[in-house]
Amino acid sequence: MAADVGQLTTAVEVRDLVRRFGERTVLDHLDLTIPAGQFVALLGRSGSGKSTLLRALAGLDHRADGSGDLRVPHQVSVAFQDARLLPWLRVLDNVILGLDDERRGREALAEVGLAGRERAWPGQLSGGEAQRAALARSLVWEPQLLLADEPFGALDALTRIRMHDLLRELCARHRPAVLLVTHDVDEAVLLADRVLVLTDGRVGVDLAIELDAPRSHGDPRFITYRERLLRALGVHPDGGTRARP
Amino acid sequence: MAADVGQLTTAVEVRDLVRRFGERTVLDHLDLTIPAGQFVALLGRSGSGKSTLLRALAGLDHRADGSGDLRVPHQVSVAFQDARLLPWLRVLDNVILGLDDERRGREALAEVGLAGRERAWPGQLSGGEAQRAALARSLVWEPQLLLADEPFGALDALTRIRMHDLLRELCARHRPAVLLVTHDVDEAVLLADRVLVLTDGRVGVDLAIELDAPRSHGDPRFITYRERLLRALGVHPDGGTRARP
Amino acid sequence: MTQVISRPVATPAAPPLTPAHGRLRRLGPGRAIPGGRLAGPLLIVAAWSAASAAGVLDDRILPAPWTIWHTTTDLISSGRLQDNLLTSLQRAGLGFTFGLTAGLVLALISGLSRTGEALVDGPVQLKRSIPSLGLIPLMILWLGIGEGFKVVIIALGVAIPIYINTHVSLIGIDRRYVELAEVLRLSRTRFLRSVVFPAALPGFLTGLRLAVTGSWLSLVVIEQINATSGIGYMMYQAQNYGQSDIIIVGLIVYGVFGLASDALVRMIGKRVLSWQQTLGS
Amino acid sequence: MTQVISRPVATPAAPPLTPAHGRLRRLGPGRAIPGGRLAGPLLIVAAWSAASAAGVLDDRILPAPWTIWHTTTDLISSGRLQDNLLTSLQRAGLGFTFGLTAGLVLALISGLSRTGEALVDGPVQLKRSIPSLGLIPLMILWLGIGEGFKVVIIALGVAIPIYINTHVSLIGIDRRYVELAEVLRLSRTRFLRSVVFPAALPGFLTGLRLAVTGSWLSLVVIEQINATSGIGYMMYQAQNYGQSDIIIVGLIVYGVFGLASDALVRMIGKRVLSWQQTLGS
Amino acid sequence: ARQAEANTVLDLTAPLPTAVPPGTELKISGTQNKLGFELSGLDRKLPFRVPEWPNIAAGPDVINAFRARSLDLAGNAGIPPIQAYGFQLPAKIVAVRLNPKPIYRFATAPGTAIQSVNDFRGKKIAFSVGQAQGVVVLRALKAAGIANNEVTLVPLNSPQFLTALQSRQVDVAPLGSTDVFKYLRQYEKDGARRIDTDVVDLLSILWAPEAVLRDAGKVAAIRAYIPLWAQVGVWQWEHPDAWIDEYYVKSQGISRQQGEEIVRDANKPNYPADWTAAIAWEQETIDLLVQQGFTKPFAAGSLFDRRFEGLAAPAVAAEYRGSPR
Ligand SMILES: Nc1ncnc2c1ncn2[C@@H]1O[C@H](COP(=O)(O)OP(=O)(O)OP(=O)(O)O)[C@@H](O)[C@H]1O
Ligand SMILES: Nc1ncnc2c1ncn2[C@@H]1O[C@H](COP(=O)(O)OP(=O)(O)OP(=O)(O)O)[C@@H](O)[C@H]1O
Ligand SMILES: [Mg+2]
Ligand SMILES: [Mg+2]
Repeated sequence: MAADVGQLTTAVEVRDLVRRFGERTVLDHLDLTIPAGQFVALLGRSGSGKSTLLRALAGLDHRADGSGDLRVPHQVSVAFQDARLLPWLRVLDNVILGLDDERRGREALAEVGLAGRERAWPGQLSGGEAQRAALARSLVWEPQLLLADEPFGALDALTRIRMHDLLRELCARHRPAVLLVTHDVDEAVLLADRVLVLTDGRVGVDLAIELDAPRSHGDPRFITYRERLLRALGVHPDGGTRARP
Repeated sequence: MAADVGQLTTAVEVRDLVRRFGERTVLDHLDLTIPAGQFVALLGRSGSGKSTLLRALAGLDHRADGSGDLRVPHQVSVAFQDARLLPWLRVLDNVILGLDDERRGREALAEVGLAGRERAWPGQLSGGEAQRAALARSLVWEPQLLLADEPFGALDALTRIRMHDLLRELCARHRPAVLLVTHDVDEAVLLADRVLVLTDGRVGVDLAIELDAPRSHGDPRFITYRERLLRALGVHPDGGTRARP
Repeated sequence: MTQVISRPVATPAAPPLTPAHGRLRRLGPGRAIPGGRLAGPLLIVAAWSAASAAGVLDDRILPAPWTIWHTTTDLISSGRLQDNLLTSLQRAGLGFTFGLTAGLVLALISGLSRTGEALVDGPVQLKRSIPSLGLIPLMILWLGIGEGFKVVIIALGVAIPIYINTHVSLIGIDRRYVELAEVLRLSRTRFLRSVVFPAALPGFLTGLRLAVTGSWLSLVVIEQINATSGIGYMMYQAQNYGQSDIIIVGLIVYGVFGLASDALVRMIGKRVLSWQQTLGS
Repeated sequence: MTQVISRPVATPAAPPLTPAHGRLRRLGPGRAIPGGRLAGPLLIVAAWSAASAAGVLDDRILPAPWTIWHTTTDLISSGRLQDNLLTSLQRAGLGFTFGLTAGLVLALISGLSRTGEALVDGPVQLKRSIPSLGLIPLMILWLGIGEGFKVVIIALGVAIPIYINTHVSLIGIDRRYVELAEVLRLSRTRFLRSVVFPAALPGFLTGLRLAVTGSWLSLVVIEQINATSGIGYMMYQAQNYGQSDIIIVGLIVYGVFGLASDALVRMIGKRVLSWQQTLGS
Repeated sequence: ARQAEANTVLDLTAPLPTAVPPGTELKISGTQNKLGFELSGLDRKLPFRVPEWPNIAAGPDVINAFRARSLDLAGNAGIPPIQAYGFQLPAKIVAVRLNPKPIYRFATAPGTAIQSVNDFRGKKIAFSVGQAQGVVVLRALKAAGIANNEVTLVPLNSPQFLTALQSRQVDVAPLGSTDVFKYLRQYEKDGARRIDTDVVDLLSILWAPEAVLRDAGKVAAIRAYIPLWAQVGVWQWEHPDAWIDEYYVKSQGISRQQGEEIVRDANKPNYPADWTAAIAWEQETIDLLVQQGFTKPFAAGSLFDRRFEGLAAPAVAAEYRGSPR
């Protein structure tokens, strides 16, 4: 089927979301709408509340102090910031936990470059391998909304590129809405339809990235986007080493 | 005292290091010498054995199967790939564990941007905050050798730049030898005197970075270094998105 | 949005939205019901009262709660209950203190060194598989029939669950934390204080819970031998004279003290484990 | 190296190098000594033999090992030991099975729902703080003095440590894993099977270790009541007729079975917990 | 205790020394005993010190305490010395008191038709191995000419007898006087019955381990103690009210009425000048136990130290020296 832009509906609706930890208000009347199928990258300073927002969208903050109205699709996948593999299940069993489709699990593991490690214990994986296994677990589900909290943080450049490709393919195939937390501005511009920067508990910057595929770092529009975002994050984007906000 | 280059001695000596897990040989007769005071960045594919090497240098692989001769200075600090904060100690107590210098601990926490979080439990920190607390813990010791395993992986651009500055200041003050694992090639070229790439269980690339401070991403030599390293990591360095090794 | 066009295949799913918090089934047990733990015992007392009042329960077998209440007030006004309770409390307290110390020290020796384990663990396992009935003659032989012997028997009963639970927690400490302690070059005492103790604390507390009631239970046996006061003695005497109501008062005292001391240990546990993020917290 | 010059202040430290593996003090206990756990009991037997041979130990108080050996072979050749052992094993096994089931089920009810906790936890705590001596009359009234009564008393003793240790592990499960199960929308059974059980397994196994010996210990009391065979019966009779060597044979049987069943549970634990990276592994 | 050990070693057949050396101590069992001495004022006549009166009654506990040297002299029924013999703890009986009136009665479960011992055939009888109650059962069956295999002996501990009757797990059980009265008050209306037999538990004895009997000082002390012990027994008999108030009500915490019942049912003191009957009785007990196959046969005479035979009887009035049975 060809994409029909007019048919786009909403995948995420957040109204007036407030989350507090003790006296600190981490999310402060945040509003956010993500159309179905949109790939959104979420940037923000460390501690700005990105994970808190993702956890709220995942419906995981039973205990949190706050308010707001959150609407999400039924089938949501979450890749946590920590890999969160169950240490007592072998890698494959972790990946297919709750799905029980071994073939699909093996495929997913192969896709993230862990073919042959199916029977390893999570404790025997390197940092990046664990992160990839967790990514595989969130991808086997073919979700309507994928919430990924820095899923590439511990990956080397090449593996990261491969994971980008994998994610792109997945998006092409199933068109989930994606909310991807990342610290890598290039990565955000490279992958996303839209980049958000979380500042002071709200969406401070909301930038649609209008670049054609394949995107290239060298593209002048790419560099413009990149610089705008870096500036929003408080970094002087000339590549200098001593940026002071 | 002025630096006397002729006086440089050795901080790390590794001869013929072999480490195996089951049938897989992760480090395969690796040799490495790091002079005192040198800042070395270690790159390598995910699962290539970077953490294994660091653990060996830290003297932590009692149980590992392998051989080799490792020599390190007496005072070694380690920042683990996982933050590894003790969940039952408050952040400050984690930082000064074994040192018991509260003033120094508060200073270090302030330096990594965690002033005011001294009494938080590790479980209440965000991913990047925990990583910074762990970094603070490794820095309070003024080590002769600092082994840091992706200490900036979970940090946003600005915080990362600040941590770079912090590390540079520390190096200027105490001149420790540093072995920093990172996945960010730019970061490696920006910070290190020398960059290593681990391939097939050995040091595949050993590149001295001869750039003056302050280093800039725009410097053509910087770009050359960057491209060499990316190529060594199997990435086509034109910034294209679909690099295939 | 132009980039959407660049995506080849499917239409984006058009899902019906649900509130985020309602989408998940809660798998944890939810918030604690305050004072809920008392519901069970209160129900039991209610059932007992009802059965007695309805005459279903034969008074000769289990006297009604009010009869027991009467006996209790009698025992209190004559001072007998308090006197016996005080003696028992002292014995249990003393035995508990020694047993706690012994169990902890042995668990540390055996949990932190392989030689210690070889020497300590076997005999402790042996001890705990031998019924105290078999040990009493030896204990009397070595310690006489005075207070010493009683305190030691209580202490032995206390030491076992402390030992087992603490030892298991010790050898169950996550290796990553031990590595951290090693690279920080913690001294052995510091390692114990900052890593081993806190990490083994939950297990130790479970042992403690088993131990506090354990110290009470030993009294029943111990206070039959050369005792002239104590709750166990009171019950033994009542048995000799067929005073089943006094026996039941004794059992209730056991129950109340058991629940109270357990609640105390739990409370302490809640406080010292406040860092824990668990299913039950 | 030019970049060194750009660093302003100190000279690099010129440290004497040490071998990496020797730099750290090992804080963990090191590798397990194979069979080391037997060292303690063997030492005890050795000391016992030595003291008997040297005449330090009064034979009337503690007969020499060879005397005991002799009694044991006598008991075996007459078939008495095996018969009694078999009966006891059956009783202990049956009681153990029921107790295990009850303890587990109760722990699950109480660990996974707050209502369950309110109803179950209090009565269990109450039960465990009441001496079985006090419960025996009630049990006899309800269950008679046949096998049923014996099995129930054993089962009650077994259920307690299973309950406590399992329940504590259940409510101690890391909340992060529960969250994972929630976002994966695991069914409740799946949640139990893949998250709750494995996470609570170490605690359950500790409870199991306390329980297996517990089931044996109950026999001493139980087999005094309407029993005509069993290890406890054999010892009780020996006590009444002054046969101290038979009592010691009984104690040794307890010891051997205690050590063996404990070793078995440990072995199972090692296997099923092979994923654990702990201090002791 | 250590000082006493340093005293002169005495042969077990040597004539009893009369002089109690100063500083001699004797640990004697029983708070009941202690109270009797205090109330009667006879404690002032004791020519030695009693450092403690350990409250130990059960046979096995006494044996353990003897071994541990925590106890020098104990009062028990006839069975514990036989058990001690089996445990290779050499001990001797040094004083005898006879209880010619039965202490234990049989009680029947509610709703059984048992009228006399003769009806025991085919019934379930509570039986405590190695306790006085057990021997009473064996003797009663023997007296009625019932073989052991004609009844079901249900092995129980005496504390469970009452419960076993209430729950009808046994048809008959021997109960002590306190239990019998209480049980009948509660269950007579349901058809429970009391069956008196003339089977008695004849012996109350004082006994001491041989180690104590080799200590000249302690032997002299025991020698001095026995007449006073007999007199205390008589005093209790003659002062029932004081005894009920001070012992049963104040010390044991039971009602005055129950205390009266117990005292009314008690045996009149009876200290035989001649132990022949007592020895014969003990021999019968041994034989009954041998018959069950657990004790090797031995002569009861070896359990008695007859040097003490003539001490108790002369110390009391003639009516308390009555002949056995
Ligand atoms: N359970 C908690 N109790 C108290 N404070 C908390 C808790 N969880 C998070 N916080 C605080 O809330 C703030 C936001 O946390 P969050 O994890 O959302 O940050 P983040 O944007 O994901 O940061 P990072 O990039 O470092 O992961 C942080 O300052 C953190 O310390
Ligand atoms: N305990 C272990 N048992 C078995 N294999 C292990 C164990 N620890 C590490 N490995 C394997 O050894 C290889 C090297 O691991 P190491 O952690 O050194 O990788 P790394 O270079 O640090 O990777 P990353 O960048 O992902 O952290 C990996 O393939 C890993 O799976
Ligand atoms: Mg985060
Ligand atoms: Mg690594």
